[in-house]
Amino acid sequence: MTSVLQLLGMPEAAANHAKGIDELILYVHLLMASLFVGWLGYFLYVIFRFRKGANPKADYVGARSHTSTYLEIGVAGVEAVLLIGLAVPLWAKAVDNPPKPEEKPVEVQVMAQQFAWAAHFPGVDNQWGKQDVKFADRSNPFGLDINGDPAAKDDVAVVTEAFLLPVNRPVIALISSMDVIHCFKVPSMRVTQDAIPGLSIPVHFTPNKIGDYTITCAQLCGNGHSAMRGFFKVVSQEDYDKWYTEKSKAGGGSFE
Amino acid sequence: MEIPYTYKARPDTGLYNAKVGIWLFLASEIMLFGALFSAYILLRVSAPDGFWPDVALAWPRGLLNIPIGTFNTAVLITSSVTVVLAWAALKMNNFARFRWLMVVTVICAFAFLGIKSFEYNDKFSHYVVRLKDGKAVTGHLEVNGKHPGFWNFADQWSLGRLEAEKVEHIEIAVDPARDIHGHVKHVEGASHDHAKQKIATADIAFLGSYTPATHPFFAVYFLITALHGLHVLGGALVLAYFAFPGAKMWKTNPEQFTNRIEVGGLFWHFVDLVWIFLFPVVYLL
Amino acid sequence: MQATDTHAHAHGQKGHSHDHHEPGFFSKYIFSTDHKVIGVQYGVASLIFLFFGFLLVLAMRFQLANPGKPIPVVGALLEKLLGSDMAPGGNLSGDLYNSFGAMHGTIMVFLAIVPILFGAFGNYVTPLQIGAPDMAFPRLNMASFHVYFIGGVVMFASFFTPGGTARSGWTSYSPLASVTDLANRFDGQTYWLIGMVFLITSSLLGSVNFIATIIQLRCRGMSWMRMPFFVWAQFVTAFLLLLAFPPLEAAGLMQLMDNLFGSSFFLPQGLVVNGTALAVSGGGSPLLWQHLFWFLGHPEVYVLILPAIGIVSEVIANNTRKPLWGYKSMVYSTMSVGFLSFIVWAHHMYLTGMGTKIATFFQTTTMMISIPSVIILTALFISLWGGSIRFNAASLFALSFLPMFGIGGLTGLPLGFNASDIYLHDSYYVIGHFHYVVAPGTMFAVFAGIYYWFPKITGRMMNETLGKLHWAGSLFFMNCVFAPMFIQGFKGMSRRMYDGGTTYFEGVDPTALSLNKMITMCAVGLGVAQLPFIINFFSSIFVGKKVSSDNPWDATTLEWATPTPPPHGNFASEPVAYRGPYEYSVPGAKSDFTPQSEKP
Amino acid sequence: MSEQSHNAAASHDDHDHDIASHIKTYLIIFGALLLGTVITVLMYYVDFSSMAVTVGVALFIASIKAFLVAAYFMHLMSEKKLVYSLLVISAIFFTGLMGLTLWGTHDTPKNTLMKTVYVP
Ligand code: HEA
Ligand code: HEA
Ligand code: CUA
Ligand SMILES: [Cu+2]
Repeated sequence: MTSVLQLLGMPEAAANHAKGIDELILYVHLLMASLFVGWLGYFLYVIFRFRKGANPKADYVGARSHTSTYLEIGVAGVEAVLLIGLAVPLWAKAVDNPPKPEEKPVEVQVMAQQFAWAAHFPGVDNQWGKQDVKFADRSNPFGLDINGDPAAKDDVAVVTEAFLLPVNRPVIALISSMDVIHCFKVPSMRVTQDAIPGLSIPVHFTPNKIGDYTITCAQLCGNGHSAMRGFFKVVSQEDYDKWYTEKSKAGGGSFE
Repeated sequence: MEIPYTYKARPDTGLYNAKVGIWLFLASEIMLFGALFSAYILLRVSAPDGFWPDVALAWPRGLLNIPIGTFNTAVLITSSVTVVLAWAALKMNNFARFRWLMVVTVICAFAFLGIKSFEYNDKFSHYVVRLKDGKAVTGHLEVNGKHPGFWNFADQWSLGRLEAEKVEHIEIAVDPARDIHGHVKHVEGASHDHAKQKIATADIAFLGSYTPATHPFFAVYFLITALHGLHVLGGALVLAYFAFPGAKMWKTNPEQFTNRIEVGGLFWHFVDLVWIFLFPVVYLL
Repeated sequence: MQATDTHAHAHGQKGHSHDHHEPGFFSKYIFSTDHKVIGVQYGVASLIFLFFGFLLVLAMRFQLANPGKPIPVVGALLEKLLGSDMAPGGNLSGDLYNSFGAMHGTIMVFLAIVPILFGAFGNYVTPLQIGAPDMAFPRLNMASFHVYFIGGVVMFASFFTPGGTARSGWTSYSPLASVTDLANRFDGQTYWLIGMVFLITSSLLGSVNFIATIIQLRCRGMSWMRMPFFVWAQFVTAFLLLLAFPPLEAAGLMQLMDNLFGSSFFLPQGLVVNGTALAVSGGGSPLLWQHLFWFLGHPEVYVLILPAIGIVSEVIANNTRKPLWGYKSMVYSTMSVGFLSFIVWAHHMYLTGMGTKIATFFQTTTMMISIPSVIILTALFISLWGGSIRFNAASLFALSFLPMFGIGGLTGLPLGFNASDIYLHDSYYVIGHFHYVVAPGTMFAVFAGIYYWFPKITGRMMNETLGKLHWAGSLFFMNCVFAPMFIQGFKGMSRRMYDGGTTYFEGVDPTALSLNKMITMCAVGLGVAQLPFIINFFSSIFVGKKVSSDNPWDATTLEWATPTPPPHGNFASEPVAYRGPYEYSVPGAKSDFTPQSEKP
Repeated sequence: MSEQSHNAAASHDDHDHDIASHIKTYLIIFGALLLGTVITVLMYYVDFSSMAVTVGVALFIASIKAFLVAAYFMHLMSEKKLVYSLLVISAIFFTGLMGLTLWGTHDTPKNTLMKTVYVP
């Protein structure tokens, strides 16, 4: 199955939920392809057979069969199956079932700005530092109160370089933006979520392949839209822990 | 061929062209004002709880002048009844009565607009001042002993301007506690209504008049009432045209003329209808 | 009636030399209230805009294929015209690319395709097909064109404002649209909004007029189910415009307030742009704009496609020489599409953070709307069965419309399922999807319509050979341009990428980038393929073969029962419709077509 | 209305009478509208303690007034079917616009785990 989609150029999936999405894409395309091929075959046959030279006198009534009605019902049926069987449950899983605390999800706040992505982790104390818009600027997109709030001291804030995520652990990312609408899109993870100023919207996924990944921006956000990328690496739990404690120790929400 | 049914009803629909046209137009107007009302409601339900101006983005209530608004409502209702009576006068072949009823309608329309423009001006010179200690006060502003002029939309004060022009303090005639639900409150210590209060520029965190930039409520209020006002103006001009230059048609084609008045009246009633909703929604809620 | 009869005849004669009121140039061509003249005005203006929209996208395509290289010749010109910050060294800057993209979308949709389908064909053909002397409100009709024209001028003028045109996409999402040029409040975006207010007003005037005309001015015997399908399509389209545009007008006014008066309809609190906090009150909602925009935006795409299907149906019925199969089901499907198109809009907003319930609602309605579309298309397919199909330029375009719309429509399905849209959203897959419906779809219908009705409008036929050349070239290049975009979309290429995805794909997937080059070359080819058309179009006006009769295609509908070209007032005598619109090859009839107006 | 008559109104005496009775209705409605306005304003000074009730009452009175204007001044009481269907359509779409927009902005993914202090 994956091979068909890879043939079409889709990057290899690297998250647990991707399978469902890929399957849906595949099945819809199978439906489309069979309809298209069937219709096209019929179409070419008809315009050949009923060209004026071959059929000088048209038939007033034309087709008499009811195949088309069954076909239409069939299309509706398949769509309904895909809808109820795949699309709705997939979506429900994506938005209604965030990982439970027992699953030890990694929590990260992702902030978009023209034209970069930044990530913010609570640090080893697992406490989010206080944030206020009055502290926010380009280097401190999260508006962390570094000097005022002790909980902010060990927060990890990664502004330009790649951040790390552990493999096989659910990630909850809270997507937001400080200026215009951006869109957090990681093709390999099959994750897309608009970053809308004024809202912070959770997405979750479980990376399952170690590697380097790129975040692109999929919503026009100004003249730097095409260059707006972010990077993260999916690494083993040990590597992640090492990086995380180091970063957190460096303290003050270290800004690159 | 001539265009049929310009004033005679088409048998199967029972309507003449212009009547179909005006109802179509009104259907689209429903969507236009409907979208604006929807925007109002959406913004309002997502506004934070609490009382404006204590909470900067809570929804303000009771800021508009209810007696004036009530009076204006009555004016518009009157014009609505005069226009339908004018149409009835034509039906009864009484042109003289038609004309004076139409004149009354147009006068009402301009009275409405005139009153509205006073209300607008009142808002432009009404300010909210938020102090650095979190308190807030609303009232009429006085800078260097001067009130801002009439329709001073272009001549607005902001904190930036106060600082730029090195104004050290302003005076504000604090709003009376006219609101029975008590949500327009004043800074403690203001002893009586309309008491002037001196505020040092250095203490001010924000200063803005009741203009669209200050709060989404004002943005909505100005947008909807201005759009409604434009409708009133346009309608009034058309009705005035019917009453005088356009009335020539009464001699040549009275039936079509009567229809025109009916169509004009339908538009006018619609404008009234919008106001009937607008008034409670922006003035009272 | 008597007086007008002779009047009409007098105009009908060629080379008329009357002594009575010969209208001057202005009242004849500029301030005419005749629906046919207005139709032609719309047609000419929108073809020019179509061409302009294409030039914009050509510059963009060049940039996509050769990031960092200046555009030959044109680049220098752009630098002169728009300044070196916009086109440094003949390159498109990111801002200029975005400007062109936004204006390409806006111009193509609002100034080219809708005006040509609704304004031009709708105006010219609808009254003729229902046997009406003109539109119900001729002066409103004229006003509609003039307002459209002013809107176009405003849009065009915005290219030369300091700071350039609108550059937040044709969707103009806030806050981007309000914060791109903070220093200059009266920027391109403001022009865009003012232009849109004009265009919307024009559409509203037009749609009131169309609906009133179709309801009131149908001639005797023209019952609802005897109306040509084209008229039905225009009727439903007019309703879409009438009821979907006002919310965008409201939204436009709100964004205008945000831009000019600093209000915060669409701006939330605490925006930090470029490292500085924005001095606005906040309290607005960016999603509100999107809802209001797409409340129009989705019906708008059916405004693009329904008249196109209408044209295609006329041409197909005529060239298969048989009635449309399932005419009634097509009419009902069109109405359901029209109705449903008002409640699917948020399928453009799946990824703005939607809960399961609302997303399920919108994807269900989206799937529902595909069913009537399938029914309409299927009916057209089946109409071919048993026909005696003539292949001329018009019918070739109409026939190839079907599979092209098929591809476009079918690729709408994976976008309509929200779970697959997670991957495909805002990628080139979307670009491919909608260009298949609007470019080889809608544009092919436009071409079919032009070839089909040209003889009625000018009294001369267009050249068939050039027409077929035009068809072959267009079909080939259209597919070469838009099919590869699906692949790019699968690869994860986002749209509106000024560098063509180079930053993302360089060293990762070179094919994605080489496809860019190929698409661009084919887009140039597509332009070249239009040359036969342009030559054909202009030369045929003057030297085309004169029509042999008023009804050169042996068609049944009423527009062919008028003199050619139709005089003021259209019909010599009041027409009567005695039968359905497509009585071709009626068994026992003396010829293979029985016009609607022929006495039984 | 008879086909031949050019002066629609003048030709029929009973028509005149009809109109006269209409005028009476118009004046009654006028009174009712003014009364409605007064009631709306009075309602404002009653504290319903619940916002929903306040809104409901205000809109209810407004709707009655709107009904009176539409039904009598705009003659919707005796209008043709066509006009009704038109109004029904726009009412449906207006409801859709308002309802779905509100629903859409309120049905959002649950943010259960993380409490952010700062939303820009
Ligand atoms: C004319 C224009 C048009 C038409 C008709 C459609 C039709 C459809 N569109 Fe499309 N769409 C657009 C224009 C159009 N669209 C545009 C412009 C955008 C992008 C806007 C932007 O963001 O800038 C867009 C975007 C868009 C999206 C958002 C994607 C995203 O941003 O993530 C979605 C999602 O649901 C969608 C779905 C659909 C669906 C389900 C249909 C259905 O109605 C399709 C139904 C049709 C069929 C199912 C085909 C039936 C026919 C056959 C099967 C015959 C086959 C014949 C042969 C093979 C010979 N469209
Ligand atoms: C009706 C709508 C329509 C039409 C017809 C087209 C037609 C075309 N479009 Fe467009 N396009 C859009 C609507 C349309 N587009 C929209 C809405 C967007 C999104 C914008 C956004 O991101 O905001 C878009 C975006 C868009 C992009 C993506 C840009 C990006 O995301 O970065 C691209 C890229 O290739 C593209 C290409 C083309 C091409 C090659 C054509 C070709 O098919 C054009 C072919 C046209 C011709 C060849 C001209 C023929 C001329 C004549 C026949 C005139 C003859 C004149 C006389 C006789 C007087 N378009
Ligand atoms: Cu950020 Cu596009
Ligand atoms: Cu859509």
